[in-house]
Amino acid sequence: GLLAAAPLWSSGCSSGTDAPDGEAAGDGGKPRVALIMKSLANEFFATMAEGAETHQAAHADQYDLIVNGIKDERDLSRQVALVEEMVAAGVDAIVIAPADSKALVPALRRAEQAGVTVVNIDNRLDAEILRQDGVTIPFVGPDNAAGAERAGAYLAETLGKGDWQVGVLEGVRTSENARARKAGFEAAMADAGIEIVDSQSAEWEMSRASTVAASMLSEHPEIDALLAANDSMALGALSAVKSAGREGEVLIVGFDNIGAVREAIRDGKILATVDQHGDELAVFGIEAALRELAGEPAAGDVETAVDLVTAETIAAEAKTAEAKSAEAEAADGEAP
Amino acid sequence: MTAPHLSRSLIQYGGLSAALLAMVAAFSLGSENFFQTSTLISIANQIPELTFLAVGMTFVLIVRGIDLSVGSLLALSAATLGVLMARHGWPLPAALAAAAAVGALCGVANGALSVGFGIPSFIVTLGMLEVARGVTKKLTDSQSVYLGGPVEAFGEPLGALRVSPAFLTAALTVAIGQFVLTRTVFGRYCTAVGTNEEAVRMSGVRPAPYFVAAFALSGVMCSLAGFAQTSRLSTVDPNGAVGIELSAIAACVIGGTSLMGGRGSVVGSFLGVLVIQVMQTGLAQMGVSDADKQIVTGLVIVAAVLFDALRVRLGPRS
Amino acid sequence: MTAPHLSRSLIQYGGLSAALLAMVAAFSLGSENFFQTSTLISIANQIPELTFLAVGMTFVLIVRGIDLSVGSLLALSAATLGVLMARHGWPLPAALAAAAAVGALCGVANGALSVGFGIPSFIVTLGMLEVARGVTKKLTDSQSVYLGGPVEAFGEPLGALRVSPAFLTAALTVAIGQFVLTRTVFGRYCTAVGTNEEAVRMSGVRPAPYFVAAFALSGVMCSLAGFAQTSRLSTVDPNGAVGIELSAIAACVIGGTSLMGGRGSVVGSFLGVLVIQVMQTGLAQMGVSDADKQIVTGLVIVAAVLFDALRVRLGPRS
Amino acid sequence: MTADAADAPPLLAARGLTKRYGTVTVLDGVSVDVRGGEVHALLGANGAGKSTLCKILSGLTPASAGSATLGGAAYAPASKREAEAAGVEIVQQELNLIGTLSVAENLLFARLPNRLGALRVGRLHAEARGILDRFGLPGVDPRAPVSSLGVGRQQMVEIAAALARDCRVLILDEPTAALSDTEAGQLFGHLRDLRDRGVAVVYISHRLDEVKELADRVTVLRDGRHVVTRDTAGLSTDDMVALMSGEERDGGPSAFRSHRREGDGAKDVALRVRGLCRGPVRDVSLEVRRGERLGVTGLVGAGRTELLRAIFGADRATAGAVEVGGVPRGRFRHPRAAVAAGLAMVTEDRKSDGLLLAQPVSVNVTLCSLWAKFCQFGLLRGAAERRATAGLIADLDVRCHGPDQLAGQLSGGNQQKVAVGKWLVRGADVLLFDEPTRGIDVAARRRIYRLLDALAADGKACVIVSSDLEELFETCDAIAVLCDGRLTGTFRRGEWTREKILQASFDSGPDGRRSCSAASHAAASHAAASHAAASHAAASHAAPAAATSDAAPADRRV
Ligand SMILES: Nc1ncnc2c1ncn2[C@@H]1O[C@H](COP(=O)(O)OP(=O)(O)OP(=O)(O)O)[C@@H](O)[C@H]1O
Ligand SMILES: Nc1ncnc2c1ncn2[C@@H]1O[C@H](COP(=O)(O)OP(=O)(O)OP(=O)(O)O)[C@@H](O)[C@H]1O
Ligand SMILES: O[C@@H]1[C@H](O)[C@H](O)CO[C@H]1O
Ligand SMILES: [Mg+2]
Ligand SMILES: [Mg+2]
Repeated sequence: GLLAAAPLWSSGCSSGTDAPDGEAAGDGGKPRVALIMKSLANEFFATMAEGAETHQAAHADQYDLIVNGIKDERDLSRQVALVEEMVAAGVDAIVIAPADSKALVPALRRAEQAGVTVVNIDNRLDAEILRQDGVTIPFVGPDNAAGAERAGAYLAETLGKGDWQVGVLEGVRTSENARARKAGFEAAMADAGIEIVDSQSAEWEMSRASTVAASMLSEHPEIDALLAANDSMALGALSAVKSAGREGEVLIVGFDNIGAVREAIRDGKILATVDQHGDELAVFGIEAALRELAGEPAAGDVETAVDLVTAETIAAEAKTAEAKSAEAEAADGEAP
Repeated sequence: MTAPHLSRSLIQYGGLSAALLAMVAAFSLGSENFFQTSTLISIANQIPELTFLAVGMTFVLIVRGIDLSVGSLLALSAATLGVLMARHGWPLPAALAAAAAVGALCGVANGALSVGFGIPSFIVTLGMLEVARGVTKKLTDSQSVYLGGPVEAFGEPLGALRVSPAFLTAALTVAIGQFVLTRTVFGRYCTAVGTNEEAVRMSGVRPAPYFVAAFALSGVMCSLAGFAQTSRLSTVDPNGAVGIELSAIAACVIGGTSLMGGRGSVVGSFLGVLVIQVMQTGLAQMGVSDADKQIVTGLVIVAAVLFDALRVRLGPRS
Repeated sequence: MTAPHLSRSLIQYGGLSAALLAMVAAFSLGSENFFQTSTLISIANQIPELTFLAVGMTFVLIVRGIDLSVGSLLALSAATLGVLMARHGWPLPAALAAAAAVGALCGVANGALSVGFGIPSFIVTLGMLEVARGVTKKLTDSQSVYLGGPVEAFGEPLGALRVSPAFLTAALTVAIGQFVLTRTVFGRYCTAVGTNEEAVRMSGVRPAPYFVAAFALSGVMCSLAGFAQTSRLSTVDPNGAVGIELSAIAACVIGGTSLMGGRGSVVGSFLGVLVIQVMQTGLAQMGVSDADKQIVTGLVIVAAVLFDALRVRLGPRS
Repeated sequence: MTADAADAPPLLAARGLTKRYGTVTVLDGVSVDVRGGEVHALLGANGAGKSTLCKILSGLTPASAGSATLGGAAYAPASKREAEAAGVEIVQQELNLIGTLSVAENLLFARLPNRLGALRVGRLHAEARGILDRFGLPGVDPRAPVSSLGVGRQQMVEIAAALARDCRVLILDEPTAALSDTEAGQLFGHLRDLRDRGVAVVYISHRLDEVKELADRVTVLRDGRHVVTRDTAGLSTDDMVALMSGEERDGGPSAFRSHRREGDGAKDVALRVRGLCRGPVRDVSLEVRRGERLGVTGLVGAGRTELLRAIFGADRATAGAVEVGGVPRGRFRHPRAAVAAGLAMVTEDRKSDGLLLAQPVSVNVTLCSLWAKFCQFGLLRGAAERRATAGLIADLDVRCHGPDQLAGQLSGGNQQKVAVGKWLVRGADVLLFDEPTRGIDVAARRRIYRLLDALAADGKACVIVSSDLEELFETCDAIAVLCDGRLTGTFRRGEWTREKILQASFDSGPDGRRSCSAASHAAASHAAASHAAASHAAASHAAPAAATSDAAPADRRV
C-alpha cells in the first residue's frame, strides 16, 4: 500500500503460565511447545492463540507453551527467525502456520535436524520442496477448497438465477490454502455459471483488500459480489463497498468466522463466512505434537472441520444458547 | 539564503496546485469515471484523517522535531473512545473529550521527555509508537470494537455539497492552523525555535514550552483523526493506521515543510495531503496492476516535488 | 554544546554497551533459556541484514540525508539475484555482482536526484521505496522465488564458533565502515558536508559527490542485506523487509547518529542493531503477551537512549 | 562622563566572577564596577574572557563562582529574561538573529505586539519601521526575512533591537566589528545619548582608537584575570596594547607599517576582473598584480561581500569575466573552480559559511586542503594534520585547549584566526579576504598583517575587504571604494585621504557620477582626478594596482 511502513517489531503472545521452575528443556521435564502463527493483527490468529492457551491452562501439568506471531501475514523473514529462536530456546516441538509454503521448509528442516518435533497447521507446506529437502512434516488443517466451495455455493444460491459478475480477493499466492480457496471459489462459480471478472491477491490483509477491492469496483462497476479468501479481506472489501456508496448492493463472503465479521453478518453487511475453528486447529496441532513426543507413531495428516456461517446459523446458535441458559435458570428455580 | 518566505510559499502553492491539477487531468483521461462528483466526494471523505495528522505534524516538524507515534496515538484515542462508549456507555461528547485528553497527554509526554532529557524526538516518539499500540491492544483485547450509529454522523456526507462534518472540521483546522502559524506569537516562536533554538534562548525566550506544545497539538490532532476514522468505519480498529506517520510526514514535506525545522506551512501540508489522496483514489480507479500502481505512485510523489523544485530552488536539502 | 567527538562517542559506547548488558541480564533472568550459546548464535545469524542497512544509513544520515528506500532496495536486489539464478541460471557470483550493481545504481539515483534538483532526500527515497517495490513485484510476479542450496552457504553457521559467513562479513563491514568514516578523507568530508554544507562549498570542495556517494554506499549495503536475507530464507521474498527502514534509522539514532547530520558513528549504529535484535529475541523467548511485548519494546528503546542522555547531554535534539 | 557619575556608587558591580569549563578556568575571580552614565570599555586579547564576563552579566551563562550587585541589590540572573527584567541588555559578539523571521519580528522578538496572542501585524511593522529609521537603516524593509540582509546590516538590526529596548545597563560585545566608520559614528551618537541619560554602557572592541574616542573608563582583562581599571583620559592606545599583552611597551611605533613600498615585486597581473555584475554589484572592473594588496571599502551594504562572492564563484555572476594569472577563466561557476585556478576566499560570516563550529579546530584547519596536503591513498595523514594545526595555532596565537577543541567553543577572535588560517594552510596565488580581522585583537592583527606582507613578498596577490579604514591604510597598496555596488574610486598609497574615500563612499548613481565627472566641488574633483588617473594607469598597466569603473559612460547616457 501507499507509504505503508510496518510497525517495528514482531508481535506475539504467550501463555499466562510463567516459565517452569528451573527445569531446562528436553531433560525429562515437561515438554515445551512453541506455537508460531502469522499476523496477530488478524483476529483469526488471536482466536487461535486463545484456544491454545486455554488448552494449555487445562493441561498445565503436561506441557508449557510459548506463543509467537509476526507483524503481518507475510513477514517471512521474521517467521523464519522465530523458528530459529525457538530452536535456540530449546523447545521440544514447534507447531506452525507457515506464512509461505515454500520458504519455511529449510528452516523447519533444520529444526527437525536439531531434534525438534514439527507440526504444520492451517497452511500446508509445499509437498514438492518437502520431498526435495527429504523431510516429512504432518499437516493438521481443513480442506480449504471444500470450505471455499460451500461459501461460493451459498452466495450463488442467494443471488439466484441471472448472469452475475463477481470478483475474488485471493490470499498470499505462495500459500497452499490461498490457492485451494481460490480453486474452491472458482469451482462454485463455474457450477452456478457465474463469471469471475477479476481476481487479485490482497495478501490476507484488511488494508490491502480495501484498496484492491476499491479498484475492482471502479474498474468493474457491474460487480455484484466479492469473494474474499479470508475475513480480514472481507472487512477490507466491506469498507471499499461502503466508501463507493454501494453498501447492500454488493454481496460479500469471507473465510475464518472472526468476531467482527459475525457482527457484520448479523447486520446483513456481509453474507457469509466459513468457520475453520482456528482455536481447535492449534489445539489439534499441539495434541499431534504431544503424541509424537510421547513416542506414538506419527499419525500423519489430520483434517479438521469447516462449517458455513450465515445469518441463519448465527441466529440458530443464539437460540440454542438462550435455551441452554433458560434450562439452567429453570434448574436453579427448581433447586430450593 | 532563501528567498523571502511569503513569495516563496506563494510560488510554492502555485507549483503544487499546478501539479495537483495535472494529476486530476491525467486521471480524468486515464479512467472515464474519475472526474465525477462521486469520486471527488469520496476523496473529500477520505481526507480528514490524514489532514488532521498533517496539521499537527507540520508544527512538530517546524519546531525541528518529528512525531512517529501519530498512527498509534490515533488508534489509542480511538480505542479510548470506543471502550468508553461501548463498555461504559459514556455519551459521545464525554468520550470524545476523554480521547482528546489522552492524545494531548501522550503528546506532552513526547515533547517533555525529548526536551527534558535531550533525547531525539525520533526515539521518544518511536517508543511511544510501540507503547501506545500495546496499550491500545490491551484496552481492546486486540478485537475491533463495533460502534455503529452514534459515531457515524461525523463521517456521513450531508447537505447539497455532500461533504461530511469531518471534512468541514478538517478544512477549518487547516485554516486555523495556518493562521496560528503565521499570525500568532505562538506560531512565530515555533518557527523561531525550529530555525535557531540557541538564538531564541539568547533572546530571552524559553524554547521548551513551544517544543512541547507542538507535540501536544499533534497529539490532539491524532485524537481528531481517530474520531474521523472511527466514524468512517463505524468501528474502532486497534490495528488501524499502522505506518500512517510516513504518509503524514510525506504530506508535509511534499507541501514544502523542512525536516530540518523552521520552514513550513499548514496550507502546503494540506496540498500535500491532497496530492497523496488524489493519487491513491485515481490509481485505484485505473485498471493497472498493483506493481504498476506502486511505480506510478513513487514517480508522482517525486514529480510533484520536482515540479516545485524547478520553480523555486528550495534552501538546504533535508 | 557537545563534548569533543572522540571522548563523547567513547562515553557513548560505554553507555550503550552498559544498556545492552543490562538487557541481556534482564532477559537471562526472565527466561532460563536466553543466556545460551544457541540463543546468542541465533541472534548473531539474524543480525547481518539490519547491520548492513545500518552501516549504509549511518553515512546517509551523516551527510544530512535520509534513505527510506532501503527495504525496497533490499528486496529489489534480492529479486535480481533470485531471478538471474533461478530463471536464467546465472552462477551465484555473477548474479551477486549484478544485484550489487542494481543496489548501487538505485543509490546513485537517490543521491543525484536529491542533490541535482534540490529535492529533499526524504521525498526522493520515498519515491524510490514505491518504485523499487513495484519493479520487484514485476520481476517476481509477486511470487517468492525459492533458491535453496546454492545461496544457503552464506547464511549457514560454520566452524567451532557456529557463526555464518554473513555475520563475519557484517562484522567486517562495521570495522571497515568505522575506519572509512573516521580515518579517510572521504569520511571526513562526509561529516563536513553534514555539518555545514555551505562552509564546505566555500572551502572549494563540491559537497555533491560525497552526498551521492553516501547514498550509493547505502544502495550497495542493501544488496548485501538482500543476499544475507535470501541465504537465511533460501528464498527471495518480494514482499520482504517492508518497513525495515524505520528499524535501520532507529539503530543509527540509538547509536548516537544525529538526524540533523554531521554526527554519528558506525560502531554506535552496530550497538543500536544489537539492542534491537537482542530485545526482539529476548522478548520472543519470554512468556509475555503481544501487547506487553510492544510496551516493553517501546520502553526499552527510550531507556537505552536515556541511559546515554543522562551520561552525555547530546547536542541539538533531532 | 558627567561629573557626578565619577563619585556615584557603581550601578553594576561584579565581585570575583569565575567561569570554568570542565578543568579549564576561562574567567578567574574578576571584579568590575560599572557606573551609571559612563561608557566602560572592556579590553583584552582574544580569549581573555570578555565575552564570557558579559554572558554571565546578561544571564546567558551561569558563573562558576562570584557574585554581582545591580543598583545595590544582589544580582545573579539565571536567564536572559531575568537579566532583561533587571534592566540589563546585551548585543552579543555573534549574530543571534532568526533567519526565517522578518526583520520586524527579529527587532521586536521578545515582545511581539499582540492581542490575545494574535500578532498585531500593522503595529509590528510600524514600530519596526520607526526603529529602523531611528537607527540608520531607512533602506531596510521590515517585512524582508532578515537572512536576506548582508552581515553588516544584520549586525545593525541586532544593535537597533537592543537600543530600542530601554535599560539601565547596555552591553555591546564588538558591535562595530562589521561596521564601517560611518555606521560606527552613528552608533556612538546613540551611545552618548544613553550615557547622558544615565545608562551604564559596557563596550567591547578591539579598535582601540574608537575606545579612546568613546569610553570614559577601561577595564583590561588578561587570561581571564582582571588587570586594571582606569580612566581613558591620559591613556594612549599604546598603553592599552601594553596592558593587554602584559609586555612593557617597546618605544617603537606601535601601529603596523607595511615594509613594502610600491614598485618592488613582480609586475604581471594576478587577478583581472572585467565588468562583473551580480545582484547589487554592477559592472565592476579591477585588477591586482602579483605581490600587491588591494583594499576594498564602502558603506555597509555597498556590495563588497557580493563582489568577492561573485569573483569566487560563490554566486553566479550575471556578466563580466575573471582572469587569473593571465589565464582567462570566464566566470567561475563554483568555488571549487576558483580554488583550482589559484583563488582563495576568507568569508565574512565565519559562523554561517566559514567554519564547522561543531567540529574540532584541526578539522577546520585542514578543511580546504585535505586532498591536496593531508591525503595518502585516500587515507587521512593524521600526523601531518596535527602538525599543521599545531603550527597554525602557534603562528596566529590561537587561544584554545588544543586541536581537538570544537571550533564553536573558541572565542570569536580565535574562531576568526582559524577561518583565516585554513586558507593559509592551503595556500593560493590570489587571496580574497572579507573582513579578515573581524574581532581579532590588536596583537594578533599585527601578526596577520605581517602574514599579508609575507604573502605579498612571495608574489601573492590579496584583495582585502574591510570596514576598518585604518586597517586598509596600514596594509594595502591601493584602496578601491564601492558604493551601491559600483566602483566609485581607487586610490594609491600616499594618494588617499579619509575625505576622498568618504566622498567616494557616498558618491553614486547618475547624479553622483555627474557631480564626480563635472567636478562640482573640491572633494569630488579630487576623487575624480584620482579616479581618472587610476583608469589611465590601468590602461597603461603602469600602476601597481588599479581599478576602473566602465559604468561611467553608460550612466551618463541615462
Ligand atoms: N563552551 C566552551 N567550552 C570551553 N571553553 C570555552 C567555551 N566557551 C568559551 N571558552 C573559552 O573561554 C575563553 C574566553 O572566551 P571569550 O569569548 O570570553 O573570549 P573573548 O575575550 O570574548 O575573546 P574575543 O576577543 O576573541 O571575543 C576562550 O579561550 C574560549 O576558548
Ligand atoms: N543573498 C542576498 N539576497 C538578496 N540581497 C542580498 C543578498 N546578499 C546581500 N544582499 C544585499 O546586497 C547588498 C550588499 O550586501 P553585502 O553583504 O555585499 O554588503 P557589504 O558591502 O558586504 O556590507 P556588509 O557585508 O557590511 O553588509 C546589501 O544590501 C545586502 O542586503
Ligand atoms: O487460514 C489462515 C486464515 O485464513 C487467515 O485469515 C490468513 O492466513 C491463513 O493461512
Ligand atoms: Mg568575545
Ligand atoms: Mg560584507
